[in-house]
Amino acid sequence: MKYTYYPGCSVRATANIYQDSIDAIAPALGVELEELDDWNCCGATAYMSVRELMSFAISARNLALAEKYHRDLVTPCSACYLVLNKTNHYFNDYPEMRKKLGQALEAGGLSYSGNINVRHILDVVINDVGTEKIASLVKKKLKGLKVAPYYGCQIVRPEMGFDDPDDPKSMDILIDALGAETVKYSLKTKCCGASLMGTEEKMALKLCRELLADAERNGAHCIITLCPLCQMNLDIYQSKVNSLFKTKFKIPVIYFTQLIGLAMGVKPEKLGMKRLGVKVSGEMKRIIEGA
Amino acid sequence: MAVRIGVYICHCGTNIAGKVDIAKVVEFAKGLENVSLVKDYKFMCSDPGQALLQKDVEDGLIDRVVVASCSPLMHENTFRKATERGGLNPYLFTMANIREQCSWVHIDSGQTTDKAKDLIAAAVRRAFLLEPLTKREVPINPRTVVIGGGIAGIQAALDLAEAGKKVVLVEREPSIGGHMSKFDKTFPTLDCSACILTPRMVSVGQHANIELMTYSEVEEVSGFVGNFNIRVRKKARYVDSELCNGCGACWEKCPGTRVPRKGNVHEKLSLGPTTPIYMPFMQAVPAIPVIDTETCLYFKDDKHACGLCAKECERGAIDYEMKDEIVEFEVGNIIIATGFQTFDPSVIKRYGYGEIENVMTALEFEIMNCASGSTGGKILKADGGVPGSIGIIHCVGSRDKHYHDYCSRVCCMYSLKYSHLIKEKTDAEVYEFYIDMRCFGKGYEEFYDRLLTEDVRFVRGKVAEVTDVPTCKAEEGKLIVKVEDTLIGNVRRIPLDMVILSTGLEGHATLREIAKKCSVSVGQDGFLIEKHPKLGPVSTATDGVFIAGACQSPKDIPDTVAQASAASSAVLSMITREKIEIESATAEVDEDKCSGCKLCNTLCPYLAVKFDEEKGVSVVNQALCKGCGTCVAGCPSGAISAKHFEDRQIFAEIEGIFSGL
Amino acid sequence: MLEKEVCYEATLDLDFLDEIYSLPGGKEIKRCIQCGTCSGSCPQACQMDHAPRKIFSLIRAGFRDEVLRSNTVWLCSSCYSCAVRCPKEIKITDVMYALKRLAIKEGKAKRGKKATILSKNFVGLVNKYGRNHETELMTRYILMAEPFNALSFIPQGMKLLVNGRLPVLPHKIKNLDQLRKIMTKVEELGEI
Amino acid sequence: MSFEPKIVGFLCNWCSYTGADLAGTARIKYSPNLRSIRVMCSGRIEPTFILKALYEGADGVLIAGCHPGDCHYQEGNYKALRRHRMLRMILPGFGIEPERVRLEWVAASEGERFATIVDEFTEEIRSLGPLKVRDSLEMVLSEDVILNLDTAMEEGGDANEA
Repeated sequence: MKYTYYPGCSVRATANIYQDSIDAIAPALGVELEELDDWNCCGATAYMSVRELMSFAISARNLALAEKYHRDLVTPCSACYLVLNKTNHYFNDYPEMRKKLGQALEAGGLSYSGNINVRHILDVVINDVGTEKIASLVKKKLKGLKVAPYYGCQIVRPEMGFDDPDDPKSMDILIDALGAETVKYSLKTKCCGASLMGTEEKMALKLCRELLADAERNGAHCIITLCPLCQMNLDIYQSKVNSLFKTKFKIPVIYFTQLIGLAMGVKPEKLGMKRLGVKVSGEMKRIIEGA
Repeated sequence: MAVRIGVYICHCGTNIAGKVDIAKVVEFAKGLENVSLVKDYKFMCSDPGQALLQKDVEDGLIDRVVVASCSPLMHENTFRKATERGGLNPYLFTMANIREQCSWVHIDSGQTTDKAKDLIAAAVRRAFLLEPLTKREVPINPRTVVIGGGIAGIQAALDLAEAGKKVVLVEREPSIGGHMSKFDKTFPTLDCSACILTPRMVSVGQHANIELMTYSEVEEVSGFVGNFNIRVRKKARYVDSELCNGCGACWEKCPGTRVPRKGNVHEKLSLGPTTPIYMPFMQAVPAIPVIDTETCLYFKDDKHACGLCAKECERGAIDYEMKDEIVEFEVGNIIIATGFQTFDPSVIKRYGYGEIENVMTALEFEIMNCASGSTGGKILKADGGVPGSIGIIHCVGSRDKHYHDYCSRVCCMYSLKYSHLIKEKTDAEVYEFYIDMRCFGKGYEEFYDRLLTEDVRFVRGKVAEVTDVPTCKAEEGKLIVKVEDTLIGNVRRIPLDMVILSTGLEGHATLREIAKKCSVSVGQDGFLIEKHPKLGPVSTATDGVFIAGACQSPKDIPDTVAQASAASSAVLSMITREKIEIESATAEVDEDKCSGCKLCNTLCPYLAVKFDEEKGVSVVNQALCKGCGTCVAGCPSGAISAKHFEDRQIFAEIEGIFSGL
Repeated sequence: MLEKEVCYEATLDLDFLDEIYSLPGGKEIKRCIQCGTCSGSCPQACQMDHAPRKIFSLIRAGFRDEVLRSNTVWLCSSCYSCAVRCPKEIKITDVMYALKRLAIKEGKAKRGKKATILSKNFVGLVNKYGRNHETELMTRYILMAEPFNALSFIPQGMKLLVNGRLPVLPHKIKNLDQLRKIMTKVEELGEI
Repeated sequence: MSFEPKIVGFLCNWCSYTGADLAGTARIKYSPNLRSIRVMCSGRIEPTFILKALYEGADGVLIAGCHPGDCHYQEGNYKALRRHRMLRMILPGFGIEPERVRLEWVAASEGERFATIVDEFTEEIRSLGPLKVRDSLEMVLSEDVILNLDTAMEEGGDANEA
């Protein structure tokens, strides 16, 4: 299975461990990711607040470039996934928007038909690779590892996703397939506040606290996520949550691709596990290192 | 021969047995006087339960039956029938309610058991004194009278007529059509009211099975189910309906005015001609004018100088000497479909209706919108100008303890319709002031959704007042609506050119009168009371009297038509069975004891007790008597007895309750 | 404006609803039935001057200034919970973006000052490199928006740095020229 | 043992008896002191029924009918109201507190109200204590007197109304 790959800026920077884990497992899953040549920033949420058309135009360049590959465009970043999809949607639904975007692309010698299918890598893993295949690749028993699946906002909302917006299940069944245990996680789609971390930090930290507390309450050893922003928020800012709210959270927040890698027996170093903000310890460490 | 009573105690699964010690109660019942057998069973109402009782009766073991189980309202009929199947008169059965009023409502099982014993003892004593009653049947006259010629009456009459049954349709106004004939469009489909109504009106006018009496009122109703006698007053139209061909020459030349002009417009909006001789509206059925004697110059002047219409009428149909006519006829069933009237908002002083110009009622606005109305369908201010902004105030007279508690059900929808019409016809800004949007019917919410996108300004809040006193320049010469926008939480003052009051619906002024004539009750809300709020929506407590449309509660057209068809099918079912069984538990006068004081004559709500001048005693008409017992309780001579609820039976019950003491 | 005891229609902008309605994403806004699903679903509603539902009623009534000056839009975390649940399928999050842009344009984005700085820095970086450079973005933003608070950001930055997650050098796309042409064209065309 | 009042209820078939049934269907709990007798209409209830109940051992009597205007038989409940007023006037003559006889309107939909009324009335009778002067009623319950009494009620009621 071959896809055009759009990593996004974060995955090449603060979320480089996400990229490491994807690289480590993709061949075994039979997923070939050909990077979109010379991709640029997706336009991102922050852009949207200032310039709408500009945001869509920047985004549209990527879509126009991707069209030459005649394949689905896959991204691991939820924010990129949302923005690229939204661009598609506005391009196709609003004639005026389509016209202006067309003119802007033309200025750069590009054109876009509006037909690129943008997908998230979780979608590919669950629906193209399939849990059966994944289960067959499991070499290391993760029995007893309690995992909270955290989906966040942007892959399930606003309704362009591949899963139920209120109760997505993709990662739940993935965890089962990997032999670990899915804990009940009611807040699985509640916002972590990542987009507010820069501007309204306290409020963002409050949202993080709720998510961490719910995971802890349900006995999770770790949280898995699929978005660079969520991961950074919950991982890197966990100590700040602790100091602000006098809590003692110590919950590793890892990418679902890292969890797949662990189950497949890939060395933790190769998955970027050593570069987490909150290190693996206690029961989780015992389970991962044992067996 | 001694009376032998059989007592059957039902467990009702654990419903009774869980709280009442059945064994103890059985023991207790066995010890009661005249009880010859006591049985208990899991479910007495089940087939085997009924068979148990039936067989004991068949075998001649008992001649009175007491079942202690649920409420008689639940299964009295079931066990009466079982008793009857066993070969015993069904009135020799009685019930003790040890479920709804015993096992289900008390906590302590000891006390529940004691109460069950007392109730059974009471029932046993009552059973001892029960007497067989005979079933009575009366034939049903296949003709029906429908009172009210609005859409409800029209529908009911047509249904019956189409089924081949004779119908007399009595309408108070000069034409049938009711309120619906005054509407321009109907919500939510916006189909033209006249287009869908007129063909039906015409059918009524032409149908061989329908006798139409317009400009007529029911004076008296006597008789009973299957055999009612109706007396109708046909008011004088002063136009001979046989001769008139509806040409209109009379009103065209009429010099008088029924609705005076005021400035550029008429004082009151009118659909038909504004002359004293007029047709209420152009599609009127029958298409025959009437003369309003209050304003007609001929009648106002003693010398009868005018007479112009008579001169103009080629067919000589005008008859100034015409008199009211009384008609009597017999029917088997009655359908009341007298409809509604709209609430008079002038009592709400703060809305300024009648005081401030350009504050109008919904019905006035309705007529203004009609192409055949006095403004030709144009939306105009009192000065003839075009309004630039219009406010619609919901719930006027509804949902308010001062006026009517209830929701009138149609105002939200017709208000939305108005908004649409205004937007369609003018460039005016439209404000809807609502408390809740109640769009419950088919296609209604969708209509609301549509209106939301038609740039109507929805403000949630009940308008506090409408005033013409400005507090700033922009308000000068305007009507100002003061309202709290409850969704925002602050008070707004909104200057407008016109205000429409979405007045609620109420029972017609004559409803109480007609209800009394037909022995139907009027509820606290001013509407007729149906037999059962859920399961008997078209029948009433009086057999043979049915109700349809807005006389029962505020209703929109679809619901009205549905109820009208339901009423006509209920009537058809009566007619088809040809005979009807009537109440056996009636009152009876012991002529020997009657002193002839006539007190009972005045007590009876059904006029069933009449004085027999020859014998000098009062007599109960068994067909009319409903068995309420009011006359029995009132008789100073103790001459009237209530069958099945005789004094001695009730005394016995009381004694039974205390027999265990 | 809301402090006033009585609100006069003349003080309101009666075209505000239509203005928002005409924007892409604003199309369903008139269908709002004020049910409050949005406010109930919003993780930030309690912190807002006006929860989303009320923003929509204010827009409808024409309280333009009140809406644009409120902190509501700046607290929106773009989680889209309101948007997916809205029974009338109003693109609430997109309306929030539209309001943000409008507020910035009219200089009413007081609460959004930081967000504006962040956004502008971000835009600047994309113009410069074609991609975001998170290290530079954070540094610039902190120095501009939170100069007195800069120290408090150090622990998080260090955490990323020591774990090799904060690249020092930016990546520049090859055909930056093409991207700039597109962006220049957008400037020419103007926003919708 | 504490005093448990015995109360007899006369309930009209259409509203109050149905209301009492509804209390049952809704499983609303109320005090078990009431024993009900069903009549078709509250207008059927004769003053002597009440006196009879008191004589036989009731400490209180509850009469319940349809709300004014809702009577199944149009106005039987008004008749009941009139008789009730008269009866309350003569009860003290027998040494009986008029509070022992209560008239209430209970609609078919008012199960909860019915239960509340029974509870309240039971407590009121409990505080009044057992009815002690039953014997005074013996002579009025002879047939002749009953008739005179009922006549007085009816005519007095009329006078009262006027």
